[in-house]
Amino acid sequence: MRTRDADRLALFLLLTPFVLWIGLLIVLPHVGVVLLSLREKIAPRVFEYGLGNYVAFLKEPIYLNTLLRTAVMSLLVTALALLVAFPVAFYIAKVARARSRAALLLLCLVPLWVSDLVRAFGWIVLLRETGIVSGALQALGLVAGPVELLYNDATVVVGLVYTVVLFMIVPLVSTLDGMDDSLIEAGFNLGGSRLTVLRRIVVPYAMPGIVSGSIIVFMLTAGSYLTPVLLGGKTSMWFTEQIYDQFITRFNWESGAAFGVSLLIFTSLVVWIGLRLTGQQLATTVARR
Amino acid sequence: ETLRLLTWGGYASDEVIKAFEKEYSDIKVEVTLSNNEEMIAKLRATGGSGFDLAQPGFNRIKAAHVEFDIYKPLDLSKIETGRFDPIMLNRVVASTSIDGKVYAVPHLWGTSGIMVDKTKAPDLKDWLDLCDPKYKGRTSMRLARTILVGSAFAMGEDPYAAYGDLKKYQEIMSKVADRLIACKDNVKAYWRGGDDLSAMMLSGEAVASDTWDSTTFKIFAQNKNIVYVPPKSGAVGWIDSFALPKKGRADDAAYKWINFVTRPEIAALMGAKTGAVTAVKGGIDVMPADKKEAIKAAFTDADIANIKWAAVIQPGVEDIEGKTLERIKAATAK
Amino acid sequence: MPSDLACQDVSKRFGRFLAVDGVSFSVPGGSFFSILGPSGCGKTTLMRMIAGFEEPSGGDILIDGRSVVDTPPNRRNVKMVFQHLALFPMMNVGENIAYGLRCRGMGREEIRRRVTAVLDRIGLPGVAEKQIHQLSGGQKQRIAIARCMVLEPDVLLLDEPLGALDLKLRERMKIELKLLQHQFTTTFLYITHDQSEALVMSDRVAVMNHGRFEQIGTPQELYHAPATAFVAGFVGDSNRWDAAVVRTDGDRIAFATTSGEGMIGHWAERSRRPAIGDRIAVFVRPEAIEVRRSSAEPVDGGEVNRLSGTVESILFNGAASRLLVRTANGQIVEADLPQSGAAAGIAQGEAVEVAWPAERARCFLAEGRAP
Amino acid sequence: MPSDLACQDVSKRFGRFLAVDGVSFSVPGGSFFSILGPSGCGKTTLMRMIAGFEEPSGGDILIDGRSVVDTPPNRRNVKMVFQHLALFPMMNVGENIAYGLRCRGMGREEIRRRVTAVLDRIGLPGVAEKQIHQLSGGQKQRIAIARCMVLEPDVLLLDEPLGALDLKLRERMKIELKLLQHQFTTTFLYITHDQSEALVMSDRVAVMNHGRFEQIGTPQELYHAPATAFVAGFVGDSNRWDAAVVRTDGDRIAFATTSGEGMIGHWAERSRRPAIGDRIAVFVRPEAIEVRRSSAEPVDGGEVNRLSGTVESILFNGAASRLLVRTANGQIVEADLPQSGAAAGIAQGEAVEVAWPAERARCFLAEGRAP
Amino acid sequence: MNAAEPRSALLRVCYGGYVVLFFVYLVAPLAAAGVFAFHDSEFAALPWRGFTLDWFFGTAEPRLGMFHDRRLLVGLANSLVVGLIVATAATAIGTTNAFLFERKDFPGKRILFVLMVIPLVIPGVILGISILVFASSIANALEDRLDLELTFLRPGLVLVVLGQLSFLTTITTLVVAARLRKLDGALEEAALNLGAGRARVLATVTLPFLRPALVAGFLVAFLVSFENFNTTLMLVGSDAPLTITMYDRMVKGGSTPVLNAVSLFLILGSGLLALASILLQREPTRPAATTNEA
Ligand SMILES: Nc1ncnc2c1ncn2[C@@H]1O[C@H](COP(=O)(O)OP(=O)(O)OP(=O)(O)O)[C@@H](O)[C@H]1O
Ligand SMILES: Nc1ncnc2c1ncn2[C@@H]1O[C@H](COP(=O)(O)OP(=O)(O)OP(=O)(O)O)[C@@H](O)[C@H]1O
Ligand SMILES: [Mg+2]
Ligand SMILES: [Mg+2]
Repeated sequence: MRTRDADRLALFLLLTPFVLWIGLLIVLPHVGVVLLSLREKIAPRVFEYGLGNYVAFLKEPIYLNTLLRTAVMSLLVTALALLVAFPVAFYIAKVARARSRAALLLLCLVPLWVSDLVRAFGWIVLLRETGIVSGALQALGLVAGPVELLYNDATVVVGLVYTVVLFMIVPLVSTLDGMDDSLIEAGFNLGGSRLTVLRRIVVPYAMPGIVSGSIIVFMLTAGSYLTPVLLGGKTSMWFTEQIYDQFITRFNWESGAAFGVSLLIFTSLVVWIGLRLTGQQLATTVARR
Repeated sequence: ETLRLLTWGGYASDEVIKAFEKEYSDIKVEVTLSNNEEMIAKLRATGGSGFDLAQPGFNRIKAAHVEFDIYKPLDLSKIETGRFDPIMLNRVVASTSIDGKVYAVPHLWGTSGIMVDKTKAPDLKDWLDLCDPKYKGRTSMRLARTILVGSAFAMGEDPYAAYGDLKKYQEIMSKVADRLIACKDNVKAYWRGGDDLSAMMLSGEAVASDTWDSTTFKIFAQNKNIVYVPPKSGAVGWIDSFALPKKGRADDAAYKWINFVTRPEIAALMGAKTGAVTAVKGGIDVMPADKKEAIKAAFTDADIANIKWAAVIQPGVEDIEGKTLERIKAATAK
Repeated sequence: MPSDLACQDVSKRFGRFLAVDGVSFSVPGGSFFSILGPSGCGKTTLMRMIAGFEEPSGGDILIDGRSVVDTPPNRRNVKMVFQHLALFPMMNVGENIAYGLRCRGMGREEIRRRVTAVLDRIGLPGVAEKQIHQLSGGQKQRIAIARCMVLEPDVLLLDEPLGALDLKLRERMKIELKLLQHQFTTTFLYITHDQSEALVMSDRVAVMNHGRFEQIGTPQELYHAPATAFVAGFVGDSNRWDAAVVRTDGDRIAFATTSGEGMIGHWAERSRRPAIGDRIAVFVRPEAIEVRRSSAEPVDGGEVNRLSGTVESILFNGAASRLLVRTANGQIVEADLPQSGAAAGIAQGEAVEVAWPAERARCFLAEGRAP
Repeated sequence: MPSDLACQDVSKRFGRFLAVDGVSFSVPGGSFFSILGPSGCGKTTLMRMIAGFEEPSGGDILIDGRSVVDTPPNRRNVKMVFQHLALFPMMNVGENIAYGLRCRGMGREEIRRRVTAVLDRIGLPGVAEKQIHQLSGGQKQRIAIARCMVLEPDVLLLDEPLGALDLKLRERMKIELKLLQHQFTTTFLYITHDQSEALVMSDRVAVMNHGRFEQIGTPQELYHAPATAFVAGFVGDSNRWDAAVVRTDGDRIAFATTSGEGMIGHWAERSRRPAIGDRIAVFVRPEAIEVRRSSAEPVDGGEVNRLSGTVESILFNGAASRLLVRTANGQIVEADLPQSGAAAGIAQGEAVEVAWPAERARCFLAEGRAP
Repeated sequence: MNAAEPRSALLRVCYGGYVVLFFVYLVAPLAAAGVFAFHDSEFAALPWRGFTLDWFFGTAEPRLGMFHDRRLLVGLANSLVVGLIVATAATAIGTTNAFLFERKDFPGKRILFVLMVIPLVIPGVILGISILVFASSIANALEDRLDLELTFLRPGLVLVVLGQLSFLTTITTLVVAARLRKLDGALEEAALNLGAGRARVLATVTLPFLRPALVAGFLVAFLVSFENFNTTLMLVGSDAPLTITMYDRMVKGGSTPVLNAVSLFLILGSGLLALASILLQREPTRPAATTNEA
């Protein structure tokens, strides 16, 4: 039939850019990275295939610890971001008047307007020992001398939460937006207290948004570089830093690739466990916007 | 024609570029800022293309080239070698010759040592004085090979001599690592860029740090109390050189640039800008007065004699150093 | 013992807009009270004040004589069935019904017992485990009511609960709701814009317009003795003609419609009197109009209004069929289609005579706009 | 000259599900044909095949005798008014109406002229510059029709176009649509699940169920002589009782309802005959049932079914009020409330007698489920 | 009043206060970075030494203002070029993807959909290195076998564009698909029914309907491309976009408040862009009365 052929042609035409994109920019490069990670350097310009890079990775506690540390901190950041974002998202979606909603949401996107670099830069200006916050605290007489607020894990967490919080707010707002106000009203009407309504109605309803926000935030955090590097203290190693180091200061692409693959596998595992625990699916949660 | 320079911050100031472009109006200069490690990383990634002239430290050229095949030999006949300080030139040529071909000529040299705010830390004299508990939380370092090498010298070892013997080198580095880990509490933060450091020093957040002499000279202009101290166990000397990336497209322009910046008047301009000394004859003498003064104030002749000139890095050394640095970074302070 | 509900001069202002304007009424315990009005007249706002979701700008709300305006919504024993039901999609049927009981801290076993009992009561035993989306519209409806009734509320509020259902189901649920109310003997306050729902189910109905109550009465009173033009037009079908007063004689007035027919009608407004020349609106119900073939011999039916015309169109709808008659002056008169007797079988285009008594033509001052 | 439309044995299969099952009908040019059926019975699917959005799995569709199944939808001169109107929100009213003319490549000036003309025709002159969202529901409705009519289609398809309107407006639009059709004299094919719409507007109606046509006829035929149990239940209100055949005597059959009442009815199914013991469904319209006070002296009205009971409930709805009578056996009988005569004023709880003639109790084999 | 809002005044104030505090948190570092753009000193640190516009308009070292700093301007130009190309390409592919997943049925659709979503959750570094490695290995292979030197496969703006495209396409796809899902199929059918051909339907109905999503997708892609660091760092060659230029300046050269000036410039620029997008996308406001009928 004519329409069948036309349909098939249309499908083909639509499939082509998709396949080119996903194939050339995602799938093949990742296959390439995996292959590269399996190359072991024996001598300058001499390689052979094997698991040596992974063995080296697993044998070196520094790398493993860094990976774990990155994961734990990322989870912490994710949890904090959720905690910080939820009331704000709820406010935007449910409490704010319809008119101010768009403006507030736009304001939430403020950090997106500038690069990581500028954000980190801003935090440095604010938090350094001779920075604004320290100065303000001294001026207020709250502290006797200058305080160093930079270069520790707490700062890294604050900076990371800052960087990612909007990726939590946006999905939360969009799920909460879809929630009929009358569900909340019904919750009260049937005798529920504020807490009951929150726990039994609002949070379960927002679950897809919570999960999708958490996934994106976790992945972004685990993959972030500048914030932990620039704000981090003496001991704060971030796993992406290791990857960059392998590639950029050690020019050891093979082990860098192995690190990258390990990071991907590990974080995917965390996400998979998260999806399992909450009974959600990647395609449906993340794509639901 | 475009000359794509891969170089250090400050090595190709706008002033110099303007002067160059004025003279060679058909050449446009494009600068990518980098450092030793990234230069190699970039050239490795591009397979030696993408840049026409690179300026890595002379000691890191050979190993990188052997491993990644990223440079092409220089045609010394196109360079006015007569202008160079022969000692510097020989040092570089000797260290970067492979199979009789020369891969680099020197450009700027300087030393790494310690920057000290002399009003706040008058008695800080050697690398490991940075670990003096008196200055707890008030010193800084850059986690890079300089501090490793410097500390090794300060601990009485000779790391350069161990380059040929990786096992020995590993031992030295382990010791250094232990020492620096123990010192971690003393350090306020490890600096990464000149910016970090100058902000910390100028604001008084830190009183001392390891650094390049040139950086100190720049800061000296802002605060005369901040001076460069060549460490007792020897400053670490470095020479940044010129090398041609393997697939550079503008070799002629590159040679022109090399010959341009080694002219005395340009060398003076460079020196003023960077605080590093040009590897031309009488490099120090062409420096502007204040820089010359700073250098003279910093170095006695004995200090100059005591400079530990970087040795050529052998394959494998960087791995050991990298791991050591990671160990230090990851360790929790005691 | 069912509770009574009373509103005293309740108002609600949104900015400069007065959504509810001094409404007073009281509902005796156990009765079925409806508020009927067009979209946007303030019905939902009034109900939300009773439930506690809005604070009145003025007036008082009393349950069993005690003011509840300071009681937060989750403490008022006034339960509400929402317009779109608001069943919790993340809970199954049983959990939905148990929600309120859990909020009261009741024991598991007791909750289970009561949920089962109420499901039996609404005729849906055994659906406790089903998910909400597995229910049909009518079943959801009943679950929403059960979810409230299991809490034994003083008053049950229902906000157009049948609005989302389809036609046939709505007809059935109308009757079912009324029977449910008999069963639970709770006070029902019902909101609707569908006059047939209000008339069929309620003991008393308030007709609301622009935030005000136009009339409160039994369905019969509203239908047979509307107090205002708005009520006359909104409750039940009517012919509505604009006219001018020609002569008055007590409650009996003569008038001329805009298309020029002269008729006699009955003054229906208590509070005002007509003057000659006043513009009025006249309402005549189609069932009040008798249709005869013009050829038939004239009968003296006691009526005073008698017009001849031709059948413009027949709107067949079974027992509720109508005729559109166009008079010589072009006036359209809608009358019930005679289904038996001499006038049965009238066809389109036929010449007919329409007639009705003066008492059935209710006249009001014409300020209320057409509904 | 309006065109006729015919479907011959048209079917549509979605996977294994047969949405439309061998439907045949023909609509004479210029007439108003409705398809009436419950939700999901396949009405929209059938219409989409006629418009060309779905390909029939079998059968043929003819316009003026020529098959159109191979004509792509944008070449068929069959225009459609969509269920939710599908007016283009990014264009104003004038652009919406001009869209089809532009597609035909008509000149600017000519388009402007025609748009103005059609807007006049539908009684909305001067709205061409308005945005769609500035229109009221009824206006949108008319614009959607104008957008099609300006193209002078062979056939106009309307898919439940009144579904989204509110009650009072729907009543008005019903009449208006019918008058519009008279004006344009185009063939209308109208889909609805609201029997009153179909009855009031159509020349002929097809009743559809589960993908099949159960009956095609004039509104009167469907109402007064339903051919199947489904039609009897779906068209107009009815009492529906399940019963078993006790005795047959030609078309007259005696049966007993499930609650035990013995009655006499009329066999209404042409294609099948009942046997004793067969389960049947009996339909009696409320208006066929006469209600008398039990105390009143018996009248011989010619009816054969006569039950006594008490008034369970009065469903007051003005002229369309109903009584629910519960017989001694517990059978519920719904009858029109007598508004005049001896039985007027019957109250809840009163003892009454209900009676109706055998011919008005239509009996069918009980396989069709209750609508 | 709103049921979601706390009833008690105290709680309401606390809640409102929290939200305000949150927005202060969001704005603080940007404001801090912005303020020092006017600092009359060569260091962006306290103590405050006075106000100057040198960091924008200064013409000579050491106070070279951003509008005279050639490298920053080149970086800005590179960023703009990359941003425009990436945003255009991502929006185009995102649109075809949206049609593919919303309108077509084909075997393996679910898997491909998951594949489509995945780039969103791959760390940027890994995207960067994977493309770097892939492009290098092709380039090396071509060079070894065919002696063909394809410079665009070496780090440089082309790879930067490809790297950013890899994950931005997912974002634009999701944005456009969400809008496409909202498009009532009846609108397109109505257009067909009124006699329009497929292409005309696309041009007059579908694309106009998608326009807000296309604009949004384009802007988001542009902004994210502009600020991207992680992926770009791995792929950058000799001509760096602005973020990389700034990073190099910060870490390798000495930074001056000129970086603050650039930051402020970016904040204002993207702020205006975001605002413009909101204004562009605002649907005609509907009178309350007519919305109910839809
Ligand atoms: N929160 C509010 N702010 C401002 N105006 C409001 C608010 N809530 C309702 N209104 C206005 O008050 C009027 C009455 O609204 P309400 O919802 O009570 O009407 P309704 O009678 O329930 O109508 P419907 O039958 O359409 O549900 C409307 O004009 C509405 O626009
Ligand atoms: N594209 C399709 N694929 C599968 N099944 C379909 C499709 N379209 C319709 N159906 C099914 O065909 C049946 C008839 O659908 P149709 O839309 O024609 O019903 P309808 O009579 O118009 O109902 P309504 O009154 O609710 O609009 C329904 O059961 C529906 O689920
Ligand atoms: Mg309402
Ligand atoms: Mg349909």
